[in-house]
Order: sequence, then C-alpha cells, then structure tokens
Amino acid sequence: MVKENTFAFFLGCLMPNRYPAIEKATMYVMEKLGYTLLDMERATCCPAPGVFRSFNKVDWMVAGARNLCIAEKLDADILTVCNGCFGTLQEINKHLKENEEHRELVNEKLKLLGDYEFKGTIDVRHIAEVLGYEVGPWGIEEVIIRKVNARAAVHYGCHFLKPTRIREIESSEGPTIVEEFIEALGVESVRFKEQLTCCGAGGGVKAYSGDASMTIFGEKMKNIDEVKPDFILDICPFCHLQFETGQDHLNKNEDCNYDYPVIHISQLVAYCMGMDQKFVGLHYQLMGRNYIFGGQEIKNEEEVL
Amino acid sequence: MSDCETSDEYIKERIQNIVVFMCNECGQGSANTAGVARMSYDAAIRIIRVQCTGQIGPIQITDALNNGADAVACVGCCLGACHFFNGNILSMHRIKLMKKLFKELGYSDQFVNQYTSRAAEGETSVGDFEDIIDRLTTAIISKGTIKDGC
Amino acid sequence: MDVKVFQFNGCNKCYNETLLLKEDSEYSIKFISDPKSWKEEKVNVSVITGYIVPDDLKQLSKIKANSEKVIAYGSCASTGGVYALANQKGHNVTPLQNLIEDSQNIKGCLGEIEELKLAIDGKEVPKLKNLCEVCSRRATCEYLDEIKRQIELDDSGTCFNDLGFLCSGFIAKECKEKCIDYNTPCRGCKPSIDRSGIRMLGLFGTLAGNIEIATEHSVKGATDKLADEDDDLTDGLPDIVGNFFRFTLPTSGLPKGRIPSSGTLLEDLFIGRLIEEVPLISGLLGGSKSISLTLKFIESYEKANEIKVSEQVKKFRSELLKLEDELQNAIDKEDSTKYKEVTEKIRKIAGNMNLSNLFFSGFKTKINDSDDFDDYKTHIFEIVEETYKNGSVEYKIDSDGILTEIKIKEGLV
Amino acid sequence: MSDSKEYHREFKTNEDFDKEFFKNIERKTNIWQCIQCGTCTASCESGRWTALKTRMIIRKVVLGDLSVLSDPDIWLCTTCYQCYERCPRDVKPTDVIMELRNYATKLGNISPNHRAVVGYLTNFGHAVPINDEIKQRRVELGLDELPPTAFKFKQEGDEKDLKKFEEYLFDLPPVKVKEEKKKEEEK
Amino acid sequence: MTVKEEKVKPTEEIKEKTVSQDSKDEEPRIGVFICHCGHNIAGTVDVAKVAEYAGALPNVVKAEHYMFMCSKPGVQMVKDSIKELGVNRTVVASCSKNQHGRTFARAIAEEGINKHRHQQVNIREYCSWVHKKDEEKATAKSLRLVEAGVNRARKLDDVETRRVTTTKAALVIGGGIAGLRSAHDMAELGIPVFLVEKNSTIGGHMTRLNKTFPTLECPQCSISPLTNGVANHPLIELYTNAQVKSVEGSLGNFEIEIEIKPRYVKDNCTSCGECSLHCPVEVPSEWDKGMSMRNAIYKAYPQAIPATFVRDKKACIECNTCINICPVQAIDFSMQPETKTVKVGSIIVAAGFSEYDPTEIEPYHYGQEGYEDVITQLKLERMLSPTSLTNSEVLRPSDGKLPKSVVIIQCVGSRNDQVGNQYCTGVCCKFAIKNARIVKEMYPDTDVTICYIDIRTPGLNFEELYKSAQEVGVRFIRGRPSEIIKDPISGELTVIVEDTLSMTPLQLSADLVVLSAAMVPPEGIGPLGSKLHVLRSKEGFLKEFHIKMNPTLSSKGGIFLAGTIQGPKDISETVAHAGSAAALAAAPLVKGYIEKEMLVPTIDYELCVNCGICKTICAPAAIDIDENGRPIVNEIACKSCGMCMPSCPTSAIQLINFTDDQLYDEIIAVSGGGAVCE
Repeated sequence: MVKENTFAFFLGCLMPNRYPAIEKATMYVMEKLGYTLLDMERATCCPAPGVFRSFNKVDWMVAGARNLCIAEKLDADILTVCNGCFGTLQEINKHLKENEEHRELVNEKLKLLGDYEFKGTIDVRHIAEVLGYEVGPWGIEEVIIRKVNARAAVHYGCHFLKPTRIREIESSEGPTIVEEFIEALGVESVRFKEQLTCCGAGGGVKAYSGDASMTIFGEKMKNIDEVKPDFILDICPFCHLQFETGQDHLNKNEDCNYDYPVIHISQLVAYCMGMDQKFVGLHYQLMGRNYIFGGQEIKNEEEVL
Repeated sequence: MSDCETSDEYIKERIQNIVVFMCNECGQGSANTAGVARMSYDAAIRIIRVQCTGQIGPIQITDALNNGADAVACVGCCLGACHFFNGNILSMHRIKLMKKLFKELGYSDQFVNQYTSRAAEGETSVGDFEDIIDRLTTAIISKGTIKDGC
Repeated sequence: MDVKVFQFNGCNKCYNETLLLKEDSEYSIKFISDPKSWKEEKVNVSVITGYIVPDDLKQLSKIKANSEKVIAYGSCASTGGVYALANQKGHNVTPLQNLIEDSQNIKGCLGEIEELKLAIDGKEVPKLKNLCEVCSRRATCEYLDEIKRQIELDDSGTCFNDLGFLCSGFIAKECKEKCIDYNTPCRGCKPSIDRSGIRMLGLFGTLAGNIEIATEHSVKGATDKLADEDDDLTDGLPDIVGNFFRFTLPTSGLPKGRIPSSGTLLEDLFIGRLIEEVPLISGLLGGSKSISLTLKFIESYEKANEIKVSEQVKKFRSELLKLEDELQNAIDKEDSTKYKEVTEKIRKIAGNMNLSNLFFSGFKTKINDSDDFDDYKTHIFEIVEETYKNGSVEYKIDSDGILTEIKIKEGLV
Repeated sequence: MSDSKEYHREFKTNEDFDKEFFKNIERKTNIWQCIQCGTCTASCESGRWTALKTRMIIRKVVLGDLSVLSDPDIWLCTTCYQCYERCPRDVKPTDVIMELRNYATKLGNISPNHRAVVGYLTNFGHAVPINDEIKQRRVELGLDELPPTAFKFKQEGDEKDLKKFEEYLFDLPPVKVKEEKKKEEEK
Repeated sequence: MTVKEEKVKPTEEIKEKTVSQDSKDEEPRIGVFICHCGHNIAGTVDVAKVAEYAGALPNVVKAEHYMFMCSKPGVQMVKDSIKELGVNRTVVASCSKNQHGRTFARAIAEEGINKHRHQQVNIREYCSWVHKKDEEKATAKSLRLVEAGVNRARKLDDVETRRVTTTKAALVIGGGIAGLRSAHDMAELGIPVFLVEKNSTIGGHMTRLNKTFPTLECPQCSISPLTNGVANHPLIELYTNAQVKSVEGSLGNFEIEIEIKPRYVKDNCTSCGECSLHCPVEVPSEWDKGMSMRNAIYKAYPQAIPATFVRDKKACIECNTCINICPVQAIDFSMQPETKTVKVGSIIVAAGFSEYDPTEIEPYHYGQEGYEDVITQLKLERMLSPTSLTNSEVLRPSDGKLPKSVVIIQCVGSRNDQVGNQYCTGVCCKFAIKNARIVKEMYPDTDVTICYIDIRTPGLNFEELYKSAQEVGVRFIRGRPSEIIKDPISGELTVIVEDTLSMTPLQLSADLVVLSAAMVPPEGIGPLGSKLHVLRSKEGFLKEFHIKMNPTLSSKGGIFLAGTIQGPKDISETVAHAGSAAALAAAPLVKGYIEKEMLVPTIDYELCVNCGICKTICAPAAIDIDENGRPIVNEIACKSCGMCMPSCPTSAIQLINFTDDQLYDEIIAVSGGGAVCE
C-alpha cells in the first residue's frame, strides 16, 4: 500500500536544469495542497522517450525502471510535471506490470545497475492530472487567493494523453481537463486551430533536425497568433522550452515578432495561491519577461491558512 | 529402434494401417473426389465414415491405437465451414489434448492428428494422407512406434 | 467368517482402515503386513490392499488358491491408484484384476469400509449418487475461456469447472473423503465408469472449444491441420496425466509410459506433477507418515519463497504432527477405537485422510467453524522456479511449476 | 532531352527485398495487415512539412525493403501518437517507427547530435545538463544548487551510478567514418 | 429421399416407441455382396478372395460377388437373399454411399427391412481406384473394410423415418424489403403469413432512399407495389408496432407470442391528417433521420402503409385536440397493448440493419456541436429525396446554404478494428458513388470528392456506375481522412487526408462532409437471437448454417434468415436472399409434413449426471434441460451430428447407429491389421 498524499517527486532534466522556477512553483503548490513531496535521490533522466527509446528499447526500459525502483523504495507514487517523463515512466511501469517476460529481462539488467528490482507497486501521476482530477476545480477554488483574468492558449502536448489506451486519462481528440481546471483560476482558454497537434520538439526531432522542428512549431505559432491569447499555458517543460526558444528563433529568422509569455500550469497555480510573482520566474524566461499577471485578490492568505 | 534399420522407405513399407475418421461432408466428399480422379495414396489409409469429426472422441482414438492402428487422424471440413457449426474445432481441441497426453507419456505426438479438407478438391485429402504418413515416419524414426518392442 | 488382510506395496492407509473391521464381531481378522512371509492356509475372504507389481503374482495366486473370495480394497489394488502414476516412467503397477480374474473391487482412496463389509458379506453395494449431485457447487457447463490452475476460494457456489479450475466430479461417485468440500477439485479416485480419464479428456477438450489453438497448413492441398506448437490450451493443462489419470492410469487403456525413470517408484510418481498438486498427492500416499511428508513439501516451499504463515497455521500443523504419532501407535496396538478417534481428529483439521485441507500458506477451508479463518487462510501463490529443500525431501520445479527432480529419504513412507 | 541523362534501374526484383529481416519485429502480423489507407500520413504533423511518410515506412517494412533503415525520415517522427490513435488496423505506427530506429541504430545510422545526448546521459545522468547560470537561479529561488539526482552524487565523488550507466546501457556502434566525411563535405 | 407412404408411420404412433427392439433380439443374419464394378474394383481387388473371407465371418449367411451390384439382377440378388435366407442385414461392398448406398437401402426397404440395416462399404473410391498399383495391399485393405462393414452391420438398429405434420403458416420478422419479399412469396404459395414489424409502417430503409443504384430509379416506385401487395394480401396478417415476445417449439411447429403496442388510432382512420395538422407537439421525425419534424400524432410519411395514423404516447401532452377534431372518431387513447399467440411451421428473420453511429470515431466529430455539417449518407439521401423538407436540394444543415464542396468519406465504421467492425459493408462504395454523381449532376460547379481506401464495385453495372461518376467529374482520392478540423474563427471545415497515390497530404476545405457509415446489426438483435435460440456471428449478425451451401438457414432448423440480418447486402442481393429463404421456408409447409429420419441421440438416464454440457455444445439447440435438470433431446430439431457423444463424461448420450460400441466394432476390424515391425 503506497503512502497517502505523498509523492516521489520526479524532477527529470529540463525542469531542474532549465526552469527551476517550475520546480519551485510545483513544490509550493503541492505543499499548500497538503501533499508531501519526497526527493528521489540518484534519479536520472527518465530517459527521454524520443531519443533513448529510439536507440534501444530494452535499455530505455531498464533506465526507466531504475527510476521507478527508486520510487518503489520510497513507497510512494511518482509525480511528474513533464509529459516526456510521464510518458516514459507511466508506459514502462504499465508495460512491465503486464508483461512478465520483459519484467524478468529488465530485472536481470537492473541487477547490473545496483540493488534494484522492479516490483510494480506504484503508479505514475502527472501534475495536470492530479490537479485536474484529484484536487479539481472545486478543490482549488478554496485555496487560491487570487484569480487571473486572462485568455490562455492551452497546449496539452502529446504524451500526456496519448496513447489513450495506455494513459487512460481522457480522450485525446477533445480533452477538457486543463480547461475546466484553469477556469477556476479565472483563466479563459481560447480554442485555436489544430490545438492538439505537436509542438514539434518531441521524438528527438528537436535534436535531430532543428529546422523541421521549427517549421512544425512555426505553424503552431501562426495558429496561436490568430487568436491573440495573453499567454501560452503548457503542462510540460519540454514544450515550454520549445515555445520559449522557438518564438525567439522564429523572431530571429522570420519576419515575425512573437512575445507570448509561456507559463507552466504549476507556475500559474502557484501564483494564484499567493506565490510572489518573482518566484514564478517569468523574468528568467526569454519571452514575455515583463508580463504581469493581472487579476484581483479574492481573499488574503490568512483566510486560506 | 535399435534392431531394425530406420530408412524412410523401410518404415513407410511397414506402416500398415492408419485409421482415418472422415466426416460425412467435406471429409468423405474429398476422399470420393480423390477416388474418382484416380489419385493414389498409401494403402495403409483406412477410412471410417462418421457424421462429423465432432463425433470422434479420445475413446475411439485410443480404441484404434490399442487395436493395432499405427496412427489415427480426423479429417473434417475447413475451419469455419463445419456443416454442423463447430464440430471440427471441438475435435481439434480434443486431439490437441491427446497429443499433449502422448508427449507426457514419452511418445511422439504424431499418432493423432486433425486435418481439414475440401469436398471439391481431392488433393486436399490426399495431401492430408501423405502428410500423416510423412509425419508418422519421422516420428517413428525419432521416437519409435506406439507399440512396445521394435 | 475369517478374513485376512494382505498389505502389499506402497502406502498402508487402506490397510490401517481395515482395523475398523475388528469392530464387527462376526469376522475373525488377521492382518498380514508382509504377504511373502505368509504360510498358506484356507481363508474365506482375503482383502488385498496397497499397489501391486507383476512380481507379486506368485504370492497372489497362492492367496487366490486358498481363499473363496478375493477383494481388492482401495484405489491402488483396484485401479492402480496414485502409485500407478509412476507407470508414466515405465514402471509397471497393475491393478489386481489384471493379474487374477474374478476379483472384486472396492475403489476409492481411501476405500470405504462399509462397502468392504458389504463385499465381504457378499451383499450388493447399493448404487451410489454421482458426486456432482452431492456437491454444494452448481454447474452451468458453458465453454471455458481459460483454464486456471488456482482460484480464489471465496466463491463456494459455482462449479469448479465453470471457474476454469478443472474437476473430475462428473465421472466420480459420491464418497466419504469428499475433497470437493475442502476446495479441492475431485480427481476421480472412485470412477463411476471405466477409462474415466479418457472420457474427462474428451469432455474438457470439448469445453475448451473457445480457447485459441494453433493450426498450420499442410503443404499439399494446403488445408488446415493441427500445429504441434504449444498454445493457450496446452499451457493451460501442463500435466494431463496427473490431472485426469491420477488413480486410473493402468486401466485407462493408454500405452505404458516411456519417460526414462529417474529413481525409485515413489520419486517417479512425483516427477512431472504440478507443484500445487504435490501436497495433495503426498497426502494420498497415506501411511502413518503422510502428514509429515506433506508438511515437509509445503514448508520447504514456503521457506524458499518467504511465504509468511500465521501462528494459527503453525498451531494446527504441529497438532497434526502429534496426531500422526498417536495414529501410529494406535495402529501398532491394533486398537480400532483409538484409531477411530484419532482419525476423527485428523479429519477435523486436515479435512479428510487425503489431507485435502492442507495447502501452501495455510488451510483451504474453515476448521471446525472457527471465525478466525482469515488468520490461516491460503491465498493464491506465485510459481517460482527453484530448488526446494527441507530435511529429507528435496525437489526442483521449472518455470511452469512442474516437478523436474525430487529426492525423498528412505523410511519416510 | 539531352544524351547525357543517365538512366537508373528503376524496377526492383525479389533480391532487393529481405523478407527475413523483419521476421522478429513486434506485432508483425498487425503490420502485415496494413491496408495502406493513409490515415497515419494524414494525421502526421511532421509529415505535412517534411518527407516523413509513415504509410510508406510501414509499406517498406511489409515489403522487407531495408532502405527504410538508412532513411533519415524515420528520425523525423515527433512521436505525437496521432497515427497510433487513429489507425483503423491497429498497426501502432509510432511503435513501429521506434523499433525501426532501434534497428537503424544497430546499423550505426545515428545522428551526431543524438550521440551527444547519450553522452550527456552517461556523464551527467541528464539529457540536458545543468549549467552555472541555472545553478545561480536555483539558489536565487531558494532551491539547492544541485537537484538530488545522480549528477549531484557524482559531484560528491560517488560515481558508481553513472559509471554503470556507461558500462551497461546504450552502447552505440562506433561512428561510421564515411558519415564523418560526409559531414565535412557538407561544411 | 422419399419413402413410400405406408412405410412412414404418423407421429403419434411412434412417439412412445423409441428404437425397435426386435432388431436387438433376433440374431443377425448378414448378407455380404462384393461388386466388381466391371474392372473398376475386380481389376485391382481379388473380389473372390474377399467374398470367401467375408463368408467365413460370424453371422454371415451369404457372401457373393457379382459384376454389377447396382444393376437390376444385382439388386435382385440382394432382395432374394432376404426372401430365401432370411437375411436381415445387408453389406454391399462397392462404391460410395452417396452413389449407390441408397439404391440398396431402398431395395431392402421394399423387402420390408428397415433401410438403415444396410451397410455400404466403399471399396472403389477408397480402395481399388486409389491403390491401383498394389493389388495385394488393395485386397488386404478390402478385407479389412468389408469385415468392418460386417461388424458394423451386426449391431445396426432400425431407425424410424418419422413424419411430422407441419403447421401451414409462417412468421416473418421485419417489414423491410427482405421481409416483404419473403412474406409475399410465401403468401403466393398459399401459405398464411404473419408479418411482424416493430415500427408503425412497413417498407423499412428502402422507403427513405432517394434513388437506387445502379439504374437510379425511384425506390418508392419499386417498393410500393410490394408494400401494397403485402398490405392487401388476403393471406398476410400484418402486425405493426409489434415485437416477438417468445418462441417455443422447433422445425415444423413453432408457437410464437407477439406483443402488439397500441396505435391509439382505430382502423377506421381515413388518414385525412386533420389530427396532426392541429397537434401542438413537434418532435424530430425518426423516419426522416431527424431532418424534419413530426407531430405527436403522425404518419411517418405520406405514402406510409398502413395509412392509419399513430400516436406517440411519450411525446403526446394529451391535450385531446385530435380526439375532438377527428371526423370519424378514430382516435382512442384508451387502447391497451395486446399479445397474440400464433402457431407457425417456419420462421423467417428479416430484421434488417442499423446505420453505424459515427460518434465513436472522434476525429470526425460527428454529432458534436459546431459540426452540424458532418452528416451520414442516409441523411443525404433524405435531403435528396423528393419528399424532403429541402425539396431535394442539398443544403448545409448549419446555415442552409448550398455547399460549394462536398467531401464523402468511405469506410466509416467498417474495415476498422478500433470500433470492432472488421468486415467491409460492401454497399457504401456503390451508394456513395451514386450520391456523389447525383450531387455533381445537380450542382456542376460544386466539387464533390470521395475519399476511399479501396473502391469495391464488383458485378454487372456497378463499375459502369463508377465510370459514370468519374465522367461527370467526381474527384476520387485514395486515402482515409485522419480528421475533420474546424477553424475556430472562420468556422469552416477542413478534411485532412493523404492522397496515397501521389503521396501528398491534402487539406480539403469542405462545406459538407458525408460519412458513408457501415451497416451494423439492428439494435435489439441480441434478445431476439436468444429468443429464437439461433447463434450469432462475432460481428453480431445472425449466423447462417453454412457460409456457402446454406446461407439462408440459421443454426436452428426451421428458422431462416433473409437479407441484411445475415450480413451487409444491397437491395438486389437482399431480394434474392429473401426469395431463397421464402422458398426454403415454404417447402415443408407446402408439402404438409417433414419426414425426418430419427437418427437422433438417446440418453441413458442411469448414467447421465446432468452436467448439461451436451446442451452447451448442441449448435441447433436440440437439447433442452427439463424441470428436474435432466437433458432431453428435441428429436425434430436434432441434426444428428453426434457432437454430443464425446463430450459426455459418462457416455450416457449415444447417437443411434453411431454408438460407442458400434464404432468400436468397426474400429477393431479396420485397425486389426498388423502394425509396424510385428
């Protein structure tokens, strides 16, 4: 039986090494919501589904299983904030739980990496899913102290919902989990064309061919630009990176001048729960550095605590 | 197998009877077509007419084997085309278990087999018959006959 | 009427049971535990127990010559019994009827003493009900979707077979041991029809009609034929001989097995069996040592796989071991009343003299309606490929949970 | 048309295909069931802009056309799983491409950038290593300078985790010299 | 085979009598006759030797060999042997059973011996013809085969040929084109027919259509003669708003309970339409696929048959306007549902199909708000049809404008594992092409595109239809669209598809998207199937008895399938199918009786353990469980396959003349030759 209201906090790569603000925000949010986050010591890259799985599926599973084992030792479900990490870990976890043959294979190899054995005792969760379903708009209402009145272009990314048969969160064709949630924060989600397509970063494409990645992304931005949102809301640091550097890259190489702040869902929630904007960390980012969250206080912190 | 030589021909020569249960529909039909077309197959093949291969159970098969048959086979309609809905499939399942049983007793699993044939094509049943003999031959060479001795 | 009970080879469960004949005054009973040493004298009825091999023919024909009536009592003597499983490895256990003609059979492991009495008095044994009719579970006999080797024990209303957990009750007569009452499927020690094993095979082959099996094409004419690779069906039934022919292998009309023998007859009969069946089989081996043997099997498995057993279980088990010794000296004293009460006690805990209630990690059914059943309940266990050792028994199972090697120290049974 | 035009052998024969090669590919029966309906290519975000034609890749696998393994397109899949979601024959193209990449890797068709990423993993335990600027920020935000991941332990002198990574995981075939040359020529 | 009148005893007599005992008691006297068949047999097999061997077998009183047994003198030999030597079982070793088995069977029948006491041994097809080269072996084999025949003959029992008088009436379930066709055909043969239709009108899907391919004629025109014909046929009793409640009995004699829901309008309705004119309630019309509205009291469509109006109780607000307004006081809210019991000889199931509901395929957003312009083919048909609201204009449901571009998507719900329909519906291609062409002809400057995976137009006139569509300029794109996307700003639809032939991804902007949805089993087929005890295919359609040889008979004797209930079909196939079903269903009724050889299993209740497995595996559902849990054989329904035998754990159930010990004797003889190395 895994611990209640406790998560092994899986950092991954991009969040700690590029966007520490998201890490900060996530910790802030989860603590406020009464969850305990445990450090996963010696954790590594998930490893990234695009690149590493492409090289060697088995090794990919082994490295992933190693991270799962760390959490199993902590006896807590894993919390990720990144679609990539979520994708990898959730898929490996589910696959190894079902496929004995591979489980044995992986456990064999795990022994080489140290004292690890995959037992399949835990689950893997994504922050968006925890917020959307476990906390829920109903629950968040009570703990937030400000609402942001803004129009956001929500980007789900791919690996959070797809493949639906493995993720089993929500239909990938018309998801509403994030929309419904941020509505409670006063944020209106604006639908734009081909909203659910990929940002172009995944599958090792960003590394393999920046141009291809940017072409796909360019189309995405065009569609977003059509509806002129206040900011872009994502749930994955990798998409986050793509949106950040991507806009910059496009501005440099094409005749366009995007400046849409890119905000990860934990950053937004953290702000609404009363985190100081400077910790939200927009000023560290390339885009929309001086964007100020509008919105009004609805109650002061004391009421919440 | 030690005391008798083990060339294919030698064994084939000595395979004397193979009991083949053929269903009244495709099995019989196919064998008749084969006969009319004057195809030829080994004289060891002895056909018993039954309504449907679904009618033949382990009892009949063991009876045959105990009474000197070298091998037993059921020939029914093609899968999905059984004239009594699914008799051939049920028979297949039972024979699958018989095979397993023989393996467990240390015998070859080729003494029983299930085939299908098509009434319009004599080749199908003849092909089945030849297949029975080939498999039986190899089985005997490697694992010996169902009888003791030899 | 003077009756002589001859104990041939193997377990002496039935032999011991015949102690109960003493309660009837009109018999004058003699127990001959070593027929070889028996010097000929005329008898009315001679009862044969234990399994028989062709070497015993000489002795048997002597007995036959001197007695008016010969009765084979118990599965071993009448149908070959559990020891005949060793025939799979080329041994030659034969039922009495194959060696000497017009002998009477009292089937069942263990055989029922009332029936024996009737047979001795030369009365007809009344027609018995079929086991299913006296079973608490109800069958619908739909096609199976999968064959299970273990089931959760909660459901006590549905037929084992409907749960995919094969039971041979269809061909069995009602009996006293009644393993089915202890969540143990029947293996047909008391068949109501000849060649029962083969018939069960036919039945299950049919019931399995829904399960995927592999087929291939024959080269010429290219029609479907049965492929010889393993599939869901054969994987579901890893040990057909042990399952359907547990007591009737020599009478089933199957050829004698050709698996090379790998030791004594006792060891051979275990090899190839499924791990979850091993305690049941060793339970059948009866004799005064069966309990300790069975527990040795169970405990070694638990030890190796770190299955925790509750205090309650330990308590019951030690109790059983005590009873075992009591039973032994009851038999030595030929004290039938003592024998009776001890067996009663054993039955209370182990379910029946076949110890059906014993299993890995606990017991299968409530023991004298205690309400703390959860403390000593068995649960579904993993099959782990490994070598297991516990004092005088040592065995090895493969990934399918099939016994591949076994060593049993002498003098255990 | 000028005489100088060269003609290449356009038709293929059985020798051009290797039926055996893909015999162990996962779920091969499903792949053989592909009806070439094009749902995958149409769903493909990348395919709208690049040369990636998922349908053709599956087709080549069915035919046993090994050119697919040296085909750079298979590295253009963003694994967005759109085709996986919609394929009417349940071919799971994304997984197929992933597996093809595995095969390709074995043959040494790996882009240098990807090699670099593997290097990062074995050195830093991360596909994206940390840098001083970020350390700086982390401190500003009140986080530990280094996250408690394998890299941190490495810094503290406990290298065994990553050593083992290097030893046992993702050992890629050596760089093809030929490829190196090409790179240079391009430059 | 036909059996002489006097030999066939009427049902009642035999009911008590199971198997004639006498055959068991008397000691068998067997006559064996070996046929030379010219040189066909004698050329290879030493017939004299065989005859000699046979003569030595126990119970054989006569063993002869003759040039042509099937010739008149040959048959006479058999007859004589019966007269002179009192032979009571005959074995003829010649050709196959199918060829001359019945000749001799009939011969002994004429001598007053039950025809099932003849055993045919096939030493031609199974021996002489296939072992030409090796005469010695062939002879040896014949010996075995003949001995087997003798052994088998020894225990042969009489089998009664029972005559079951059939009820001369038929039930047809479903009033669509298939139902109407078969009902009408049977009525024409003079059989009273009960036609049960669950809707308020007959005619089914066909009445909804605009034109029928390939000739583009008006379905109304082609079907109305049939609908009227059925409605007015003296022998056809029509139950609309009705459903089958229960089915008892078997081939020849069924008893069916029909439940009839009230119309609330009496038959004296003149269908003047006053009521619906004044009815305040409006709901979307089911018949019109929701493309138009109807009132709470309504007639599905002007030409509907029966013309009587019907009241929709759910929708009605009981304002009683109609009651007051009806000139003939036909309306009566107090009507109650009634159940009728009818006795029939055979049943035809023509329950038809439903159109697949594409909401399941999310990328197409069918039925989602904002995607009103994504419709199915049937809706398009409704738009085009002369009786439609749009008076046969094609208009966008969203804004009622003429579409400038129409995209038709094929294989929606068929050939799709994800939704579980692996089959190809087979008619979508045809009607899609038809509609595409019609639309293109109506609006030449609208561009019409069909996105297909494969175009399947087999058969006469259909490829021509395809060509004609190409002629008028319908664009064909080979590729299955991945999704339909909607621009949130402009609101226009775009279909994304790859043209697989040129390998180019396309974005087709579409004003109207038409989905060619699959044919799926009609709702409620499950319960119906189990009421009828017929088996269903995995797709959910009712399973035919034999895919090739008997596509209209269901798994249960006496119940026939007509039209799309057996699998997707177009109208002409359906009509043909229905016709054949009618013929087959009518045969026993016209004849007045069924002659069934009682080649059925008998159950020994001493052994039976009531496990019920025989019931499980009996495909024609000929084994039922009686009140005290014992299986009983329904001798009429039984198809004598013997499948129940090996499944029985105690061999309690035995198929007469194929019992275990009869087979055993035969097996002994056949296999009783030496074996390898003996």
